[in-house]
Amino acid sequence: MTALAPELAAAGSAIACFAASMARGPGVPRLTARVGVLGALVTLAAALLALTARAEPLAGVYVVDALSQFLKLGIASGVLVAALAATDSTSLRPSARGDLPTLIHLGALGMMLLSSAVELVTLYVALELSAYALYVLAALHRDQRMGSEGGARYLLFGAAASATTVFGITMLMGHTGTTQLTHLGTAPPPAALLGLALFLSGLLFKLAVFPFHAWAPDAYEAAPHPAATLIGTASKVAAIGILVRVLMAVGHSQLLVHLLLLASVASMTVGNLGALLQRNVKRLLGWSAIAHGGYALIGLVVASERGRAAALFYAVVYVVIGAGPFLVVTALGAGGRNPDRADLQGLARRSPLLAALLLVGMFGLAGIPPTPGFAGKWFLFVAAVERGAFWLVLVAAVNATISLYYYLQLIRDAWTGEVSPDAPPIVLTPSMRLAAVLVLAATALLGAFPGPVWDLAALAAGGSLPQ
Amino acid sequence: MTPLTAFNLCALALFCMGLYGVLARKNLIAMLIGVELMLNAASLNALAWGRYGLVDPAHAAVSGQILVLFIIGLAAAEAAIALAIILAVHRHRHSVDVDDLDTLEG
Amino acid sequence: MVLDTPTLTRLALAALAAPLCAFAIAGLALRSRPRAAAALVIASGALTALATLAILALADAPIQQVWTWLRVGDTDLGFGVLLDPRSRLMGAVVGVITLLVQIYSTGYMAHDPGRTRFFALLALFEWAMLGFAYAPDLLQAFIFWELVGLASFFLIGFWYDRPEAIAAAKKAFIMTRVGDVAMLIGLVLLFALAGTLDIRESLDRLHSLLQGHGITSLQVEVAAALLFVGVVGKSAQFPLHTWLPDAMAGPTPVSALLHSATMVAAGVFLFARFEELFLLAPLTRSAALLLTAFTALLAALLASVQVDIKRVWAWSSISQLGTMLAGLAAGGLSSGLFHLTTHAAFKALLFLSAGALIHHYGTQDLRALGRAGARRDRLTMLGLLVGAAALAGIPGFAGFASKEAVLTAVHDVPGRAAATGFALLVIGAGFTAYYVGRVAFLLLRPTAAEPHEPTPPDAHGHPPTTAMSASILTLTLITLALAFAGPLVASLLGQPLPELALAHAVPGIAAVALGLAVAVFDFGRKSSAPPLFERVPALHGLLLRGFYVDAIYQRVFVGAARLCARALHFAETRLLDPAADGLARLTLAMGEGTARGQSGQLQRYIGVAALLLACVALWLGFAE
Amino acid sequence: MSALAQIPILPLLLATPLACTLLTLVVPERLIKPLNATLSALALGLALALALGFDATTGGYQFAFVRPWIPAFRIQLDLAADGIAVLMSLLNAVVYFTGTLTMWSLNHRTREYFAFISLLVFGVFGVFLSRDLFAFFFFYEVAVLPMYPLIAVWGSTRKAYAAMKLTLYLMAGSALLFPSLIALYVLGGGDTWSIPELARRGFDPSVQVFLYPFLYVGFGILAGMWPLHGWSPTGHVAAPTSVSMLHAGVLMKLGAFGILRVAIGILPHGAEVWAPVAASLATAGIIYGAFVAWRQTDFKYVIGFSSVSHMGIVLLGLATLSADGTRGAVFQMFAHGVMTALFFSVVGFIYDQTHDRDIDHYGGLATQVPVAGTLFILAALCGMGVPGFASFVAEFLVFVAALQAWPVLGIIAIAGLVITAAYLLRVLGKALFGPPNPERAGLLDLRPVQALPRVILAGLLLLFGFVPQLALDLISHIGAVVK
Repeated sequence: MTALAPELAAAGSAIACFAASMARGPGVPRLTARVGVLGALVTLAAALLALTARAEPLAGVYVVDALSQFLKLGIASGVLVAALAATDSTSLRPSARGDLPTLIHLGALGMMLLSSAVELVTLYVALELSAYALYVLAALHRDQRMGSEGGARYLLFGAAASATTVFGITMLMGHTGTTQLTHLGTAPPPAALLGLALFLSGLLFKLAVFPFHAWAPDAYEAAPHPAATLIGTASKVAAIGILVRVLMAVGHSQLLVHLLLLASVASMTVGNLGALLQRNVKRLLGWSAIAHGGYALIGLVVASERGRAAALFYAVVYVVIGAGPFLVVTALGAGGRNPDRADLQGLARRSPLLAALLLVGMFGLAGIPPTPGFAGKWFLFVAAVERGAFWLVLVAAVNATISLYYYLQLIRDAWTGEVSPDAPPIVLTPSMRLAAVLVLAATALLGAFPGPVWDLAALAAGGSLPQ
Repeated sequence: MTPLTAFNLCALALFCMGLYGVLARKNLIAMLIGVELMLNAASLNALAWGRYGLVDPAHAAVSGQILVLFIIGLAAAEAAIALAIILAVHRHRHSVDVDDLDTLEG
Repeated sequence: MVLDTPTLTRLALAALAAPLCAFAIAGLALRSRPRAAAALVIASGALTALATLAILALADAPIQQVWTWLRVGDTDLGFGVLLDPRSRLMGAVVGVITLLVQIYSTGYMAHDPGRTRFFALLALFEWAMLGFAYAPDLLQAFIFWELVGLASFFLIGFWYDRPEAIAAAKKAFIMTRVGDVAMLIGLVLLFALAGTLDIRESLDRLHSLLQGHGITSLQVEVAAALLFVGVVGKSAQFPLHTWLPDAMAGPTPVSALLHSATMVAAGVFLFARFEELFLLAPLTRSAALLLTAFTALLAALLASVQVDIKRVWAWSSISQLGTMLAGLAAGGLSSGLFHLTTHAAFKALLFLSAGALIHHYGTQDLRALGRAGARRDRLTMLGLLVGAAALAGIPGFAGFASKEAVLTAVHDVPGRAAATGFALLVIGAGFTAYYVGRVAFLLLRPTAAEPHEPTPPDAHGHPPTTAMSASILTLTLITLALAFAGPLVASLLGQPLPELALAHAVPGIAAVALGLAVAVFDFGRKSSAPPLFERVPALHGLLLRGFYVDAIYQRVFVGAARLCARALHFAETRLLDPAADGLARLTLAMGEGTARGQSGQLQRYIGVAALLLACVALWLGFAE
Repeated sequence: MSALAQIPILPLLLATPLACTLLTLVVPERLIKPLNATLSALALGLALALALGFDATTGGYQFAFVRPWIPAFRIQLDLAADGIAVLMSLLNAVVYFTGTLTMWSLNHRTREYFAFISLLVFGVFGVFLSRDLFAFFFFYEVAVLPMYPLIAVWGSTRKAYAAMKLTLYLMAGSALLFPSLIALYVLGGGDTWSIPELARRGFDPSVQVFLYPFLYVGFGILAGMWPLHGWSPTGHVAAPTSVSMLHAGVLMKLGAFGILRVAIGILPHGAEVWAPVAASLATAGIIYGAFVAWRQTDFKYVIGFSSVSHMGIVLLGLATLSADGTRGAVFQMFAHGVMTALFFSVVGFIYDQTHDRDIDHYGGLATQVPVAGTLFILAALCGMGVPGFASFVAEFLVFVAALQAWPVLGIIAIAGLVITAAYLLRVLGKALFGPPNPERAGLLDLRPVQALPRVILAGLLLLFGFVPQLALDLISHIGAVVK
């Protein structure tokens, strides 16, 4: 049972949250949120507990290996942050607040299943499970124009992508005669390669990389803040994880390397350029997420074990450094409003904790030491240069420089601006406080001592598929 | 032309039609139908491969037919969510035209 | 009596240490106690003067003592003293003149609020000049050479709240620095050629290397030429001469020091120090001779029309420095240094007495001074006249002997360059006599009133104090005595002064006589006829403006530098900076484009993705 | 000495500013400044102990402190100091301490300010003391980034623009460094980040020629290399006093240090091939900076461009690849650091009173504020390379080496001395001398407490001017890259 503890914990949490939201009374949203946090803690504990578990239940369609358990740890961390953010009472209308934790945990369950799936149909189901939860989460502001709009766009784009994926699955299946990832073989026929490309499009959509990136800014903006937190953190881990698993199985054919290289370079460039002039903080984070997807792809482009490990490491790092800004947004965006840069003005005076969180997060996203963003980039780049991808690293580093422009502007807003007199005082729930402190501590620890987590990532990337 | 190829081509055509529907139709519902067509193309493909293809039960945990079942189930769930969201869109704009989704940009 | 080496070394070190200590203590600790500062500085000056005199008198064989100052890799950069005849002579000149100027300054600067600083700087000046004179090492020489320039910068700009003083100080510093740059390059070249920083050793090595064909004569010529450019800058020779007349903006005692024993003398001494090098570089030597002789004439001409007494003396300094350098360039080491010595005395005397007059009458205008009754200051006028006679080269006075020695030395050199130089020098001597006479007559026989000159800054309306008079008197006596010091200097330096053959002396004496006669004719009688140069107004104007050399420099060099600065500033603000900003703006524009591409139209998003996927499919098809 | 060897002095030195950052965040408001003064004094003491304890006769890396950091990548926290590092650490400590004292009057967000400053200093120490390439770059970026908030929040004139410009320039340099540093690791065998070890292993000539420009330009931007110097004057101008001091005084040295330690140290052949270009750029910087400084009307812009010019001398010295040139360059790094710190501290003092830095708006400062004026004059004299000041010997060594390596460039560079004198004398003539400006009659002079840090800096200039051996001993083991 230990092997499946995280999944069970996530499922249990989802059910518990759902049950709690069924209750009646004014305290229900709070209760649900607390159950959600509790569930997230349990899930995280379960993920930690099951970290070393190894199993192959369900007749070979599902594995519990180093990779999956590493991913689940990352997902559980992201879920915890999202659940903590979900305790913020102002971010969503009360009637929907009960749904929020439920859906978060449901999505987490989907992501966890995704990270363990080694068979195409299982994988498809898990992908859809996590996606549906996210679609609903993105549209949870259905009382607002943009809520339903963002949800609709996300969903339709996602549905088209998943239809493409499943079409690709059928082609793969037909041409290789198997749905087991490990049996796909590293030298599939060209028609199967097309199937593979179509199949990957769904995964790339999940990671929001070019050319499947366009939903990200809209969905980030439309989604309630805790939901955006989940999309922006845990979901990335799952997406990178499954890409790692698939690529490990099918090998890196020249075609894939080229496609991923283009996607990587285009994503980081488009993402950073798109973010440059954003004034809405969440949109900005959405664009920047596209760029970070591009960075993470570097690890997959270079097709080495160390590259995959670097991508996985970066995914987890991204949870830590990406969480901070979302927490800030959650705290600032009362009533589900999306804070823009003007709302950040004078943040350092209004709430030093949030300002510090923002600063650390921005430095982290920009890859500045001593945040783990630096180590994350460095490892990716080492893996890339090891395979001769000098120019790719140069492009990525130049992109990181460009990204500094908008990250630093947020910092400047927070640190220099004058507090507008009508700005309401910032009240942080204890959970939010806890989340902020946790994120800061994790950033500092992971930034100063990336070694242990890297070891896990390296283990995860080390050919964990049953051959 | 073997039946397999015929089915494959048919599925491909269906897929393209669905994609065209997604790209060209302005009505959200119609776009959703386009997606369903794409899914059906996948189903057709899977069935064809399952019937005529080489999918070896010894190596494949599931066959094409089983995949189709999953596709159908998931498509239904997807349609439910989609319709709910489209309904929400309609409630705000009294329109389900995709071009009216114009709040979020930039 | 001859002192032993350790004693002499200690004396030299004491002579060096005393002014430095005085400078540090006066500058740091005695800021609010000017009398104590003056006393301290004068005490140190007296100590130094005694020490240098003792070194001059009581030594025989050259002494060189070097301590390692710093070690860079395998090269030792030393600090030490070299006491050979040249440096002993120079040191004594510096010590004595500085002491007298310091004593004089107690009177002259008695009312200046900044006199602590003044005395401290005088001590610094002395230290720098002495350190240069005693330097055994190229780097040390350069260091103190620079310090001499620095000290004169602060002294020329002593009244730093006056724009013209600051301008003059800046000009002096920057123009001499032009020479310094050449000199630094020359020193490095010399070091590279000889492989040592030790001056005497490097000269020896150069000699043997040149004979052994280890180096080419061209390299030696270049090194010598570069050093000579340094000399030109420091000693205010054409074409780097224009800073010296402006340096008058400093207090008069400073001028006295600057023009006699320090600063400008440093250039001459550098030439003397590297005499052996210049002997190996005949081309440079000829060029130097011509240039300096030309400077001597040019400056004498310019001195002839000045109405500001300090300016007259300033131009005369340039002229006399040219004469000394011509002598040195002609190989007359003792002639040149003898002239340096006598000039130091009489030029200091001339400036100090001029200062006494300025101090008393509040004007620097010769004519105004004369009308104000300068002739009534007997002692001052006596000093001035003795100095003037020496400057003019009237037989029996100090300048005569030394100048004739120089002229003879030049004459003895074969070749047309030397002949031309000789002619230039002789004509220069004539004009020297002319302007000296002019000054004397204008002061002694005042002309009718003319528009009043503005009051100079350092006028106090006091007759000279005892200290001032004592200094003047002492210098008068020294000047008179130096007329007979030629043989002593020659024996000290080990190179006899050239025989004073009548044939060589005649042109010089004749020129002086002619110059004096014209001066008498122009100024010595009651006549309304305009003097020599004023009869040709164009020439007069040209001379008054120094042949527009300064203006041309302002236009050409300063202008070019300014233009350059402006161009580069333009490049910075209009090209480089905008290029960087433009790159940033371009990126931002691309960002705007990207964001605008995010049109909000879902079908376009999907379309792009589908299109690219179709491309991949096509590509795969073709690959197959 | 033996007792000293027992103390892990390098970790302590590194930990002091870090501890300062953390403590500053938590101590009560009124204790912030005393805390920072104490800890910066402690850092200075440790740096002095380091300099005294360093055995200059043997040279090499000493006080090594090695701990594994990220074992999977063989990254170590490998602290060790050679003579250059000791000298630079001393410079950093001096500027840190004096800079802290000059900011005693700060009362705007003191806590954050000092936290950022000490973080910056922490990074700088880390760069100087790290032998591991990863750690080197890690600390390098730690040192650079606090500049952004420090300028953007506490700066003046166009601070947002300046801060952004500075950061983007420097990070663009880092972008060049990222792939190149990693390439060094990968091509060096992929099993060590140790700089001396990589240098010992040597690299293929073609690799060296390819990688060297990346490293040179990457570090060169921070060193104010022409024509990529644009960030530096703007940044200097906008930064608050102690940030300007650290920035021009120490931070720019990181770039030169990186060039010396990493670029030249690991890729000597590349350095040799590219030396003509490097030397030309450096010379261009010397002349260009001097000329542009001549045209400036803002005190800080003058100093800013003079830094470009003076750092050009450093880069020229490095480009000679000779022992003397390198020694001169390192010494010039120290001398220039102290000198600019002094410049900025005095200008900052005046600016704090008047909020005006236009040279033309001042006159006769030497009369109005004699102590501050004298200190400024001393700094200017050092800038002109007058003997008796630290920069003289440094520049002399560089020029001698340059004349031997690149005679024409050397001559041009030496000619730059004239322009240097011109622009510094212009400032002195306009603002320090001349008739006092009556509008500025109310200017207060430095009180003894305020004068202390500045006098320390001026004293160092003179001390190292008269006894340059103090510094040269430390760096006497620098050898020529190209014999």
